[in-house]
Amino acid sequence: MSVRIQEKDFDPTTELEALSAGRDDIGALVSFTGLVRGGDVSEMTLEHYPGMTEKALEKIERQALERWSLQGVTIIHRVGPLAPGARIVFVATASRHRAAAFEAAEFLMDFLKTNAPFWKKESTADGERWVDARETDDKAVARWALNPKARD
Amino acid sequence: MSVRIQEKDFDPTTELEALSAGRDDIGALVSFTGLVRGGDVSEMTLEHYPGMTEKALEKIERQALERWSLQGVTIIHRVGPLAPGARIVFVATASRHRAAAFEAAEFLMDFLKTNAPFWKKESTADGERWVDARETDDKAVARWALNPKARD
Amino acid sequence: MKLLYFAWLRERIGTGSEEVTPPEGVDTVESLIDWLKQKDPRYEAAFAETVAIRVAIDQEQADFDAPIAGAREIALFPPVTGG
Amino acid sequence: MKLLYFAWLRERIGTGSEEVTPPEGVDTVESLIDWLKQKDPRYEAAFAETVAIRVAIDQEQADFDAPIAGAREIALFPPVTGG
Repeated sequence: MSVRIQEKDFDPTTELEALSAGRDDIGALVSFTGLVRGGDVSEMTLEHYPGMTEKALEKIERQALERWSLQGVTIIHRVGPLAPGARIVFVATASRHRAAAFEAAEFLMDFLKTNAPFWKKESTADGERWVDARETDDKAVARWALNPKARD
Repeated sequence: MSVRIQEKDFDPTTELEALSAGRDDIGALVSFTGLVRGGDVSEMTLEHYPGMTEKALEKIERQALERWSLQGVTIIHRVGPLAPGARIVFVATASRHRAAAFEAAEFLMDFLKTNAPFWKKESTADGERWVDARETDDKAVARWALNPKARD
Repeated sequence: MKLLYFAWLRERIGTGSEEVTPPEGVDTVESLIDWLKQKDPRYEAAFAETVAIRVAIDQEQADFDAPIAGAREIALFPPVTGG
Repeated sequence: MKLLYFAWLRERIGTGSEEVTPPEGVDTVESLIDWLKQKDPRYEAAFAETVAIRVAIDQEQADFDAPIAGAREIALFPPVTGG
């Protein structure tokens, strides 16, 4: 399955090579890796809704596969406590050409940010706080409705 | 230096980790990896213009750094003979937020495709042939002039 | 039916999961929340701002006026912040 | 000055690099190409379709009407196809 929720870290090279293993019709691999930002944050803890999370990510993946010509998609999201600098999320797309791979990866991240049931809690010197949803993420996801596939 | 021309392969994880090493202000890493497609192609050979290639890539990188808020950029292009499935080019961007990282990576690839002096020759059962420039690449690069930075 | 709470909603209510049997007449998500608020001040505080609450019925996103009849699992949570 | 050729232009001309001393009056890229074409039929064939030729003067992209006075290195090549 190309959707995984896990506590442990992952390796971008391994994931990219898994997408293209045993085939030679892929010209473009795009990956997004999200990292935990530091600043006043000493630790980030990811909570999720087991069961619904997998369903939501698989639905997002299906939408991308319907919309673009892709040879593969990988979505990995870590849960549990994570230190600043740690990898937290990974999305990768494989396609013949780069435009589809880039667009689909952005689409996956935009929908993951707004539709997948994860919640971030930050630990700081002043205590803990739940991260607020960002309005810019709602705007990012809205543009995909206005903007049917432009390039392939 | 974040621009490299080399015969040898590279490792995406190593390159992504180098971009974020020792800092915790990066939230988004985007990478593009180009692979040699097979089909009737048994080998691809990359020729380039030593000296000008580095200058051209460094100029493209500078343009991206001026246009987007980025914490780092890596561009690697392989030269010499490459088998189908092999990694041929790698572009990675680091930023606080994903929109800048995605846009800058696409920009770098579009300009690399049209402005950096590389030439591909394909070997097939029928002999060798130089790859023709693609009109869609000229269109891809043109949209950056019409489309000043939309998001950050 | 099973109710699930996540993130600060879970913390304010004090549990992540509970079994409830709403009385007749409690037939939508909205009326379910109203019923919970009357049961205990913890719910009153947790659901004070329902604009900041999202709902899923049997693991599918739903609206506040969605019917809850036949639902096995209803989850209530703040807007998601993953990625 | 040094002339460089790449890809199929290099193959058609039969060399990747040569030193030339153009006569007076050969002052632009275009006139340089015309002069080469008169020298030898290999150039005539290689430069038959100049619409498919790009030029760089001292490693910077240039146009066909660019002056070549003072140039150390002029490169002629097909449209690029990297990436």
